[in-house]
Amino acid sequence: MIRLPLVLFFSAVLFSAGVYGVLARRNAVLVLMSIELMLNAVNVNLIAFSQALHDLTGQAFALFVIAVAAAEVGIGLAIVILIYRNRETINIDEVNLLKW
Amino acid sequence: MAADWIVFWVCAPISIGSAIAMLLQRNAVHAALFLIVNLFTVAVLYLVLGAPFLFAVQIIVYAGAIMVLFLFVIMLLGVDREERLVERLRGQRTAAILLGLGVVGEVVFAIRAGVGFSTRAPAGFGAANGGGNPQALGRLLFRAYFLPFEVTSILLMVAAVAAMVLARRRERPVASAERRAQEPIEPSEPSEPSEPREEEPVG
Amino acid sequence: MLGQFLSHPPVELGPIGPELVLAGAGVLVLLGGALVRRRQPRALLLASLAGLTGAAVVSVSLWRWRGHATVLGGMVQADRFAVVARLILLGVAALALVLGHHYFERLGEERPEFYPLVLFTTLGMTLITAAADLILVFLALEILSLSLYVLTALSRRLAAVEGSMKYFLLGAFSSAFFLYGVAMAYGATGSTHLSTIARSLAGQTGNQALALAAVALLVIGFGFKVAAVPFHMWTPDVYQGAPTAVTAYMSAATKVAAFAAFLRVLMTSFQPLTWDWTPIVWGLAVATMIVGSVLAIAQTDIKRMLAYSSIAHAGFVLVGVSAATQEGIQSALFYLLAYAATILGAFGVVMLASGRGEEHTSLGSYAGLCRRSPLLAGLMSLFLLSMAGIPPTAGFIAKVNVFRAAVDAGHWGVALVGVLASVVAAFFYIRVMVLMYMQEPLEDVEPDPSIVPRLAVAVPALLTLLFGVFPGLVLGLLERASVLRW
Amino acid sequence: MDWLDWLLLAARVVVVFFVLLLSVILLVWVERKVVADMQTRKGPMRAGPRGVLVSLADGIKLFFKEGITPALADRPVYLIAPIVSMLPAFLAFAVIPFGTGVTLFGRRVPFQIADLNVGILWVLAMSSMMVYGIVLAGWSSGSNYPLLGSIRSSAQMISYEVGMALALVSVLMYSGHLRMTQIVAAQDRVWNVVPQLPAFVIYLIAGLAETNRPPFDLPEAETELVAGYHTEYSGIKFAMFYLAEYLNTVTVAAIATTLFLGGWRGPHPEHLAWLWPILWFVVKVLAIIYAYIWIRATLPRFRYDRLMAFGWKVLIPFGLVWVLATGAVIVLPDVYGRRPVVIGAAAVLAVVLLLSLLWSALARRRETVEAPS
Repeated sequence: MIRLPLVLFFSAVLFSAGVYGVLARRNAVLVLMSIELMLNAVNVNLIAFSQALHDLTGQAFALFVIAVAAAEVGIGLAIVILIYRNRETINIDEVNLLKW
Repeated sequence: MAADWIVFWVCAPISIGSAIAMLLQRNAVHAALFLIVNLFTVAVLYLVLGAPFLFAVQIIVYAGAIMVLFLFVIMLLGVDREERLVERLRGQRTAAILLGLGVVGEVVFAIRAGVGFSTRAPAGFGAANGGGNPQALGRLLFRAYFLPFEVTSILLMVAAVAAMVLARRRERPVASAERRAQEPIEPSEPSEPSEPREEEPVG
Repeated sequence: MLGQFLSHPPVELGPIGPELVLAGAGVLVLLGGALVRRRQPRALLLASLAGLTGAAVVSVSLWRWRGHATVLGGMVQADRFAVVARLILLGVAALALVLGHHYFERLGEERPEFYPLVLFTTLGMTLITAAADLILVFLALEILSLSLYVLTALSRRLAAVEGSMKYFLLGAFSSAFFLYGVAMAYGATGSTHLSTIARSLAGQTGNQALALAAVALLVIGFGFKVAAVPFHMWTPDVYQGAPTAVTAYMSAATKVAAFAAFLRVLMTSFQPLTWDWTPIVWGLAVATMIVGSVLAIAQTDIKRMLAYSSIAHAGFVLVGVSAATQEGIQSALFYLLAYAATILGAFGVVMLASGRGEEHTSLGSYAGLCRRSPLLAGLMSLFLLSMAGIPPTAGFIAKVNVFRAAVDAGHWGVALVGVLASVVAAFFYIRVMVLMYMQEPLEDVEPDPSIVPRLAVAVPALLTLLFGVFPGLVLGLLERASVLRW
Repeated sequence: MDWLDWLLLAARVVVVFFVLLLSVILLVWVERKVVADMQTRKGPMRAGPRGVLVSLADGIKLFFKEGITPALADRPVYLIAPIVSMLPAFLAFAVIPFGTGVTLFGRRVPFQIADLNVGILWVLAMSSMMVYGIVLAGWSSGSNYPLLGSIRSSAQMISYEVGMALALVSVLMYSGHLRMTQIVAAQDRVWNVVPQLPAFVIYLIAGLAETNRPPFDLPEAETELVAGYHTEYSGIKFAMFYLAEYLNTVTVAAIATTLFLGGWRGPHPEHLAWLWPILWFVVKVLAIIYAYIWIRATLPRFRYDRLMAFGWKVLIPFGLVWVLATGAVIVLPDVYGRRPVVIGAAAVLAVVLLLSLLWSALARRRETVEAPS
């Protein structure tokens, strides 16, 4: 069995890679992909805990997370398409009608 | 050296490498491909971590559906031209790196502080996985977690309706031609520039 | 064979009755809007209102629930806290539906999806107030967020769509943090049930360090949803961009739902760690009150100003949360009630006063509103007074309660900052009133003369006055509702 | 597992790989011959007896042809796309039991590469991977026809995958297992095709769409898109796409055989007991492939919007109703017993559902007749 801290560290690295992507990338689709990366890292965490605790709750939760991720991507891409139709760009810097 | 150990040390570096490659890729399609590699390696890790069902689900849902959707949208919008990686807001990248490191640091701290993990249940994973992992997961889902399961179905329905509402072009009357002639072609909307791409067929 | 799966534990559907009613009504209205050839927005509105009423009746009947404290495998808590929060949410949804119906009718756009989406959002919100398991909290949070992203973009204005994208990206980002927190809590204690987590932490069997990380991450997640300060960036844009009726709905309801869940999670699961998380909540409260109040002064758009003001109000509720006592819960609940009524009414007035859609939302177009429509100006003044916390209104009682709870819990400093922030905030509320009453109208904007939406705005106005003058009417009920057990 | 087990596993992998390649070479010839026969032609006659070596000759030709990479192509993706399109078909075959097995060196050797406990999901996962080869090929070619073909195909394959998944779900509900060997074992009395006939039909249709065979060959639609996603491919890379397409056909037929036609089951004498199941398996697979070829020779290509409408408005609702019905048949007797009232009520409900489906389909037909666009 792989030691739990190792897996946790692995998933933390993935998660922070996702955080970096969300904050540093400008293309909305890539930001969305980075968010997927973060959710994925959380799933790794849940499944690793599930194995360490000998309890299937973590796996069930990961299943729900995957379903939610799918729903999120569907809506996110729909919004991206909508904004592209309006402005011909999905660069979130150029979408600056509203101030931060 | 156990097999799962080897698999982990093969997959984890590839996974992290592809995640980082995805972040540094200028081309959106290449980034999506690296994310697919990442998702695959993570799926293999699920297998090693005792979750064969999630391994399959991960490939079917993430790699098979979500990422295809991403590629589809990237291609459809033609936004796959190179993205400038120059930051507009100064220091944003630094802030991102710091925040990322912060997350890792927090976890490392948490792990180090809690070395002795409470593995309460002495019974092995085999007991929890009685009758095979998919079967055990199914029992759990349809007994203890059947409310979240149903709630998820509502969530997915909302998402389906929502995506349709958002991505649908402004509807034209589908009915007969004379009605179409009487009505204005665009529902009047003064605050918005007209959409030149309105005439394309919906794919 | 699959038959073996069916021997499930006894099913008590009572405590999720309101959600079942809402789901049924939502599906019916959705099908009605899609299938019925001659769409009748009014019929959809009435059907939705009937659904909300049914859900409210079921909720009230749960006040005297005698079954198990948690049902459906420990997923749902059947307590009075949930009943009260649900009733507030259902009321907000009903008024928002009336406003939204009018909004889209006046805009000349047919949006049959508006009604089912509001019903499903409300379902997510009511569910989150009763959820006793982090998995369910997460799912309900996602239902309400996903529907809100869509509701924001419903008018298809450019600003609405951009607001929706900003909301979506930041919301999804924050739910990833929330999720990471849940994973940590699960890893620390081996369970996602709120009460099991609490028992494990109290019995020192859980991993405290991981649990602390979990609290921090969960606070980030909730902080985004309630728009507390370092996580508030989306609020002004979304509130300004969204259709005003939707803004009214989400500014009132989202905060109630998210705070209800926030309170439940912090005060049950992480009660054993109270001493660790109260400083975080203080910090959030102080930052939120100050930043919200100060930035509101600089705004020139009424919707943006109200958005910043709602951020500041989140700070005041956080003061109540940081007390971490029953009194704190009670004061937070009362504050949420007063806030919901006030902000809903205020955005309702904005909707009526600013022409079709969002044509006139600059502060300048409010100059001389009392000449054009004394009623709207009067209502707006009442809501502004309540937000500023000036005596005969509910806002005053709410602020006093929150500060008293904080002081009783020994948090003097937070209460002091709160008082100062209220003084700063009073400035810009009164500035709007001066505009409305003492200046000549600059633009010739005809306020909407319709009766029904005015009634919908008058209801929260009456409540604001009523709770301001006779707070005892609800305070007793709230006291009995503010018991969170584990 | 010791070294002998690993060796046997490797042997099985190699054998399956080469048998699949061989079967593709034969299949191309069979298809051409059968289609020719149906069109009263002779088909290929020159290479080998009755032209049996024609595809081998084709392959050799393609292998020695110059491979051209378009200037606008995205090189790395352009190169990996053909490989990506071949892999899933091979991998999906890994879980299919093509025989009972044999005893060698005192140990049991199953005729199956890996008996995963999520076998049916593995099949689904691999079929969802099939789309990548096409999508990537179309995008990386840097040209419009391939791009259009690949966008069409990604929409088409994702849509039909849902129908396919619904068919698989009802099978797995009926047999109660995810493991392929157990699904085959559960068909010892009745093949699944009898109780699950609608699922079988759905699977075959979705399988056609998944493999981009006519009448669902929109991604390459040569009359509209030159050659669709592989317009810009030539030489060995084109051969790989060709190979992948037929491999997919074989795999889909093999899966259908395993899930619905009882896999390797069939009456056989005791003599050479290990060989007969393989023969039965091959015969069944060939039967399905013959049906596919027949369909190809018979039906014209769908129009794209009709294709999507069929997938979403007919196949998926029908699949959903069938999953519901299967679930009801399995669960209701356990809950309510076999009382006639319950069975009657369920039957009435089923009839109403079917009628409403039929009605809506007819109503749509009427609408399209009234308002041609």
